[in-house]
Amino acid sequence: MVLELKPTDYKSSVWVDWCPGCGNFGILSAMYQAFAELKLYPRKIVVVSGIGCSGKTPHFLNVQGVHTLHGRALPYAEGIKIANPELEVLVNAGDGDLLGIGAGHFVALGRRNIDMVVMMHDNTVYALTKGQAAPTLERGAKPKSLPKPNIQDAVNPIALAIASGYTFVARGYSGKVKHLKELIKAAIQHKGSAFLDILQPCVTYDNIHTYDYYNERVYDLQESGYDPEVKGEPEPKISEAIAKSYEKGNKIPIGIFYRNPNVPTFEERLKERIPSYMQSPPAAQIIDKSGKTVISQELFEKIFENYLV
Amino acid sequence: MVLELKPTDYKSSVWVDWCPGCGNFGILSAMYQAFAELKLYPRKIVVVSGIGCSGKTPHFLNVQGVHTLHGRALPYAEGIKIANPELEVLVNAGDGDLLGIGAGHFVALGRRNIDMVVMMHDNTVYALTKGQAAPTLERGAKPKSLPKPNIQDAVNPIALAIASGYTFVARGYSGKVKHLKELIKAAIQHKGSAFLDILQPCVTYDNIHTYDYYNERVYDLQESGYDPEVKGEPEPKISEAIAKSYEKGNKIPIGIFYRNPNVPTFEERLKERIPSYMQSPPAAQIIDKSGKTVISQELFEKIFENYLV
Amino acid sequence: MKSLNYLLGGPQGGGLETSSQVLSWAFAKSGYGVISDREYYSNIVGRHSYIHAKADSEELPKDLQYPVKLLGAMDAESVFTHFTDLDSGAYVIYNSDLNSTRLSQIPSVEPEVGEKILKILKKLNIEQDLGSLVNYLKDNGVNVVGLSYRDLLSELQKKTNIVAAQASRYISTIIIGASAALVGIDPEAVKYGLTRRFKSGPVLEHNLTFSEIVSEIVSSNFGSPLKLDPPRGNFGRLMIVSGNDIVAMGKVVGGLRMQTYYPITPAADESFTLEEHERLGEAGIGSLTVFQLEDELAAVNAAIGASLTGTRVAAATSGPGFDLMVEGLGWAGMNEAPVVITYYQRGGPSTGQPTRGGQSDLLSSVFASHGEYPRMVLASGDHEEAFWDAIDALNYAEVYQIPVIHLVDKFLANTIRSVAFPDLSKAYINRGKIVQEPGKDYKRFSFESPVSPRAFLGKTLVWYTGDEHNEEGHISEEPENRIKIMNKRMEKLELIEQEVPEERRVSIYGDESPDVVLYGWGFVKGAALGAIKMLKEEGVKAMYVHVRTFIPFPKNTVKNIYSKYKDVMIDVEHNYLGQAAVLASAFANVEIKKHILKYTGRPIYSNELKNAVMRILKGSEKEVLEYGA
Amino acid sequence: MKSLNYLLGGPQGGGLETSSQVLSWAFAKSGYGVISDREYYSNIVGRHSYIHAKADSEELPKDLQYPVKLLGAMDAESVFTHFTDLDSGAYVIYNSDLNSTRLSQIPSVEPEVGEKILKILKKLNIEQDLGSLVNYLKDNGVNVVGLSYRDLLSELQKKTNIVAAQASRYISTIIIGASAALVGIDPEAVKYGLTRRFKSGPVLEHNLTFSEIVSEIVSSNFGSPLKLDPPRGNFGRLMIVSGNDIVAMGKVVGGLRMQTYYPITPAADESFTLEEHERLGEAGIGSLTVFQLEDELAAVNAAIGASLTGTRVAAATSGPGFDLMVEGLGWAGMNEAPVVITYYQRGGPSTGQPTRGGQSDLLSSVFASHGEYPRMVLASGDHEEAFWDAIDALNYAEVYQIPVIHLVDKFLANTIRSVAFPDLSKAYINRGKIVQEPGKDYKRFSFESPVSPRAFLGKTLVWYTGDEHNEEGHISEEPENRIKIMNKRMEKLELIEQEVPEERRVSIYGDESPDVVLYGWGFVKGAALGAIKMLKEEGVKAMYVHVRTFIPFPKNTVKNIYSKYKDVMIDVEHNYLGQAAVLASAFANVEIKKHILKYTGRPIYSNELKNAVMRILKGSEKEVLEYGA
Ligand SMILES: Cc1ncc(C[n+]2csc(CCOP(=O)(O)OP(=O)(O)O)c2C)c(N)n1
Ligand SMILES: Cc1ncc(C[n+]2csc(CCOP(=O)(O)OP(=O)(O)O)c2C)c(N)n1
Ligand code: SF4
Ligand code: SF4
Ligand SMILES: [Mg+2]
Ligand SMILES: [Mg+2]
Repeated sequence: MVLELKPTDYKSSVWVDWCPGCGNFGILSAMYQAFAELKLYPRKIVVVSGIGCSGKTPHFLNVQGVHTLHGRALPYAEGIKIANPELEVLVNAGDGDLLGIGAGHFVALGRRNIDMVVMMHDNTVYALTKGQAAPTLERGAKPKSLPKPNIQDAVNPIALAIASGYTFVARGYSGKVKHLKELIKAAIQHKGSAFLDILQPCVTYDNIHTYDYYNERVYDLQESGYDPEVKGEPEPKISEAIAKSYEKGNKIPIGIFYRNPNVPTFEERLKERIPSYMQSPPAAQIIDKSGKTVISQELFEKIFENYLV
Repeated sequence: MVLELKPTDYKSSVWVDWCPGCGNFGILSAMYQAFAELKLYPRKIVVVSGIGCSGKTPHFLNVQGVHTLHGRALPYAEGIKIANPELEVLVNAGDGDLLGIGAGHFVALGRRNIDMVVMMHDNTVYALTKGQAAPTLERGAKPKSLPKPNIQDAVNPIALAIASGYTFVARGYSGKVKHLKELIKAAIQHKGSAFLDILQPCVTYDNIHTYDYYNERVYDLQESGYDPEVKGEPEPKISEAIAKSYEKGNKIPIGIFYRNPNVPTFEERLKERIPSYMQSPPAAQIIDKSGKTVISQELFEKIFENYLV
Repeated sequence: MKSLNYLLGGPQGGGLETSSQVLSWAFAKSGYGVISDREYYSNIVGRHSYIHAKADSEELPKDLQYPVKLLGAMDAESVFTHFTDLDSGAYVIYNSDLNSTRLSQIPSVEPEVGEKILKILKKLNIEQDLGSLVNYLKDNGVNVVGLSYRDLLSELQKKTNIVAAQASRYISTIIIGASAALVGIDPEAVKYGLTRRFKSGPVLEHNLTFSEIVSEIVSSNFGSPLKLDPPRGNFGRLMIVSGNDIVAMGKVVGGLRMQTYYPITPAADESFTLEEHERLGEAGIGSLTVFQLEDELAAVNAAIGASLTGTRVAAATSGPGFDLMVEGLGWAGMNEAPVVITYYQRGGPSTGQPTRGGQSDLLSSVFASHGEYPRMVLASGDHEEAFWDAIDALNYAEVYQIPVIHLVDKFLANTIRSVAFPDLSKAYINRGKIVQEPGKDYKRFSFESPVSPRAFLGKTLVWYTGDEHNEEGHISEEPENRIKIMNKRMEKLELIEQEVPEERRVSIYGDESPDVVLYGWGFVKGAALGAIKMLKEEGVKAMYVHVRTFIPFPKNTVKNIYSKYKDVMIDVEHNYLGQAAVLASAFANVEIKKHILKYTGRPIYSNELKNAVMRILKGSEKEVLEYGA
Repeated sequence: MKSLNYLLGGPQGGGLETSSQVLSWAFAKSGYGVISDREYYSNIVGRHSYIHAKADSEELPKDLQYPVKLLGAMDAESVFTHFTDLDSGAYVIYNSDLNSTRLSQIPSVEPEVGEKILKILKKLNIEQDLGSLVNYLKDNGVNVVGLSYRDLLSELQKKTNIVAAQASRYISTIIIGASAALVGIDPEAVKYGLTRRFKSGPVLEHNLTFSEIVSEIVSSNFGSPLKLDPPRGNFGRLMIVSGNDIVAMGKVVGGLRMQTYYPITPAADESFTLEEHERLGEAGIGSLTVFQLEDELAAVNAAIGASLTGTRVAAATSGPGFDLMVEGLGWAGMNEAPVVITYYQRGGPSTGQPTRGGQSDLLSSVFASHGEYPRMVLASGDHEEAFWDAIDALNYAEVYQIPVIHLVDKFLANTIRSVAFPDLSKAYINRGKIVQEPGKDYKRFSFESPVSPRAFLGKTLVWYTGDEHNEEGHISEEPENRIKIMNKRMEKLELIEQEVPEERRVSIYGDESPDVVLYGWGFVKGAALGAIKMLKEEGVKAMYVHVRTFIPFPKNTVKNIYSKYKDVMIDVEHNYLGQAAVLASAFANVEIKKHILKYTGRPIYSNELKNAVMRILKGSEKEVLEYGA
């Protein structure tokens, strides 16, 4: 049976309590549309989030939702995916969540290339705690929520993701929902860890990075002729992509910076070690027969023969 | 009075209980020599470490030592330096410590550019816990301590440091003590956060990355004519340095990849906010007069006048 | 009327706090004591938020009560949510433009809240629209001040150059003007309040004009029916402060010169207050560095690092953040590093109720981190205690060279009160055993006494390590050394037992030969003191045993009182387990069997506490309180 | 001789474990019960390490004792460190080439250890060189087996093609050969032991040859003076396992199919054992995925994530790692997510004594994480318990949908014992309330009962959040919902109280009408059982109350026994505070006043426990044990 789900079918009954005009609405719409166009079965999708305005995303989606702890969305998502690789796992997390408190997990996921999508709500602030500077805010900037100019430099999310090993790295903008939707689809279809840096105006706290600000500056990398594909070795695409990400001035590239389809996913690596991994991953296993362990006395002896006197 | 301290004067009485031949000895010697050549006063130096074989370093030095928690050397060091910017703060930490459990702090320090030196003992393993794969070990490698080939990709420490914002990024090799000593000196003299990736053979657990392995491969970046200095804007030096760090094949560059003297240190940024910060940083302040608070009734009213009815 | 309980309600982000602040300043300027508690969702804009407040002519109030005499409603949801909170003869200010608004049309109403209200409406036979509800109220003795906010705002627009889009920001001014009229506050006091809030400029001018217009309309129609008695307290100089603010003040006085934090509700505001005053008045006193880190792991460990340099330093956080600080605490304990954690409790477990209150982190803070090391745990019951405890925490940390946890909570943090100006001549600083000129034989961890001679980084060669170590701070695994240094560290607990007097650990209030004894801590204090008075009116003599330090525990007092009153002793806490009662068992071997507990995230009100005590006296063993929207 | 206590000592990384393993396998093959404990520094190569072991002809021993009858010393430090541990008539195997080695010349000796030994040498009037010490021993009834290791090794080189650089690896074989000779083990058994260790190939051949050479020399000179009585136990099939191994086995049997971890001593070896057997015998049973993460924050949260998919999952860690898991535990509690944490305690606080043992993490695990949520805490006393507890932990976690903490410790982890093969027909699996086909009305957090109907991710729409939530898993801040869901979750504790029988919570050993009652948990068990026997020989009847679950606490039993024996009840623990006694106060309101405590990082020996009990019976209130190098 082919699914015929409309974008609105992915909408839950929970009132979306983001501020009117918040950039998060664009991200949510893009997700509804991407899921519908890919005909994803809601029960196969798990949306995992951290804490923050962005962290509420799963509650607004009629798919399975796991709203975790601040900074820990990635470990939850990884545990879910490794235990059940059949699930389509997506992460929605704030810039504070992913690149501040969660930066260690962010780097680690790149080293694994687990097949999942990480969407970063890049709003330059810790929104839910009332607008402190997030790791994406430039030094010296003073959005209205800050009493004094920001004292820390911004991290470059694209460069960091590439240096960490993500094999799909892109930037979207919540003001361009259609473009963003296509990026989400491409990220889902990519085999490996995909990172989306999503520019998301916070209309309440950040009066610098507004819709106007971005509308004037963003341009489509792919339209501009940039090719993100790694063909053989990752270099020189890596440095090319990173150089792009440091592009200064009044232009902000959106689109795909880097895509490398040649790195085996973590799941494939596990399969090398455990041939049956994909057919019977941890979640699929039967561990008892009517209340008795499936490990018989004989099997136990076989598994642990090294220990028997 | 000009100090006349010899390298051995920086050696403590504690028995160095690293394995005979361990690469850590080279790092320690380079530190003794660098301190002596810079005529650093032992009481002005604080060596902060994490947990691991590398974590024991401070005990072997006759300077002030703070052996902290696994992954947390940077926050301790930052707290010390911000509270007392007169101290020369150096961090010795393992590759697991800095780029695994501590990667979040690693990224955050780059955003601050606090004036300190971070030395990473890059031995590709979690040595003190008996040789599991560290974040610096390539996928597929199987040093003798691993029962199965490594399943995670290596992170690129140089690229990660540059993407995080470190303003001095270099690689040393514990088998080339003189070269390493010069790097340490340069890192100390640099104003801002300096990162040294130090190749350090673990003779007990890693039979791949041996002295022979490195001796055959390392070459001096500066001798090869590479210029790490940022003159105006950080780009294109950033992408050039990162491209260098991805250099493949049988050559491993050592030396300085990137140096940017133009980014204000965190201390300077603090001074912008608090003009008296450098003269009277937190540690230097007098808070009582013979047991009474220095905040008089009048001063209290002045500071908190907003709250008075 | 001696005191006035009132409620202001509106959508988060809609200016409610402004209304409340202005009224508080106005009441305070007129000589009344004020208290207000803010209740809000974990949301930035749109969810229902309210302020529950009291103004008092006789004292500086510490407790809150229901029912209220006044409800100022910015929106329909506020009326639906709070009409059950109204006293007979109460006044409701509301927007009559919304009469046709139906409950089910308001998207911000949580499903559970909507169902509950609907059930009540059904039971009372009221239709779902606001107009019907208002009519019902009118018929049942409530005075309804229906105003067309739209008309008022367009009048404002006419008188000023405000554009339509900005006009809605002035709904809070309607609430101010109307409330001030009903309560009969001196217009000068209202002006003072508005000036404190808006300083100067056109926004102030518009507010002054508009609130006057509204006041006039309301007072000409309704008079000042809620006028308070003239103020009778002689309070002296006052400050109006939140719990966050007063902790910051205590820290500044106590010598704090560095604060580390990572933003978290309800702790972060304390750090902002500190940062705002980082220059310390630029009076040659120095400055205070507020350091925002990337997470709480970094915050606590950076604080400990700073402490090694001799800086008085603290980190402020809440439950989820504290969990991440646990490992660092153990390092501080092991290394005799003074550090203060100001711990703002909120509703748990996990993310829990991030903007609601609770007292459920006592056990976890008393026993946090693996292994054994000495620590102190202080808990503040009101703003005044919080101020002095903030100073004491810094002193104890240095005197004993230990981590000190200072427990406060969201109730305190977000409660704004008028409090007396502190007498700073009582603010002492004790830095403990500092060695300014360490000699050749100096040993950082000398076995000589439980508290070690402390030389700061920069003064001499010292080593620190989280590993077990010898007197010099180098790693040592030898068993005799282990016993010596472990004993040395742990004996600090005995020293603390000897040196911290019982009176510092516990305060006793109320009747000396009581019929009932309440046992509590933290924010229970205000409600307990309020309830004691009400119980007296019912002929019940009550005592309140208020625990102020859990380590060291006031063992003797608690045992003593228990031995006399065990059958009438009631544990009162904002948690499920009765955590302070568990500690009374663990540390004083007494088993307090009766409980009054509340864990809805809302504070205990003195009236509901009184009622619960009466039910316990009639035989109930346990009362779970639930009042409050 | 019924049993033999012996010690093997040498530098870390020098092959000591090999000697010990081979001897254990040889003894076991010969029908003896064996136990051995490994003591080592937090160091990779060079520091002093030793193995304290026992072989027994009558039982499968669980306790260790001093003095010993045999010391096999690989180096001079071992003789200096352990000569005081020798029984009269004991044998010392040592390297006579080192006679002129002076204590102060050995750099690996910790200063504190050196000083202690020096003091003893001085007191006994012995010079600092090894030769003098050995002569002293000879004069004092110790039999000295001095061998020139150099000569033996060069003989080995002559007989084989081993190069000089490799020869030193065979020092462990000298210890094996010499010990086997003195103890008189059947050469076939030694061969068996060596074969188990080295499988096949030249290294095995060289070992066989060399140990035979050494054995012949030693037995021709000394005979077999330490020969054990013929084995009398009928042990059935045996396994030789460490604590780490047997927990891994229990987990596999209990249905664990995913383990997350981050390396930490002494927990990591369990994960390696699991990984080694990840294919589960490739018998169509499936497989087990061991997932190493970047830290413990990731490890616990990935485990919880996996648990939502219906996987039986655990994380294994030690104190510092557990501290980082605290926040995740609260999320699991809030979300009714089953997860098991296997907690290997080591010496604390902080990094503490990373390779030494302790039981000081009880309080912190019982109260870990802010807020209130249900959990269970199990503690294993020996290898057999650890096996079954590992299975039970997985069952309880799923049956109650809670986090379960399974406490073990370094003593257990690194103690290798011969244990009976488990009867797997008793291994039950209870997966709890799983809903395979959730219908339309399915609610993950239904209020209907404390334990919710559990549908796995992939089965239906469910939501999880660490915020307080409604039956569907969506955030809710409404107070009535809060009370209902909080009560629902916390009532699991009552359910557990009802369903987990008292016998599961506590075991009683020894005399039923005792003169003295020992109260303990975890690794105290072996020593307590050993001490009971020894006390009997002294005419003292002793009982041992062994707590196996702290949540739920065996309140009734402990209260009961306390009410009868309070004056002779002694708390025995490997910590400073007497943490299990604190919990007896907190949970059962009994105040155990006498304590025998050890916190040197070394285990309690049955002989020292017996002696301490005798001192307590003579009036002492508290005994702090310190035996062991
Ligand atoms: C351990 C911990 N520390 C702090 C917090 C408080 N907190 C809640 S949301 C948030 C920041 C959110 O910022 P971001 O991740 O950028 O998400 P946004 O709200 O901007 O979408 C913080 C710090 C928390 N929940 N947990
Ligand atoms: C929170 C925590 N987790 C785990 C450990 C155990 N541990 C000790 S050292 C170490 C790894 C050290 O590796 P690395 O940082 O590379 O240092 P190296 O020993 O290689 O110098 C680990 C995981 C710990 N001490 N603390
Ligand atoms: S605070 Fe900012 S990010 Fe949060 S909902 Fe409002 S606009 Fe969006
Ligand atoms: S284990 Fe490796 S890193 Fe550690 S001391 Fe030995 S050789 Fe050096
Ligand atoms: Mg953000
Ligand atoms: Mg390493």
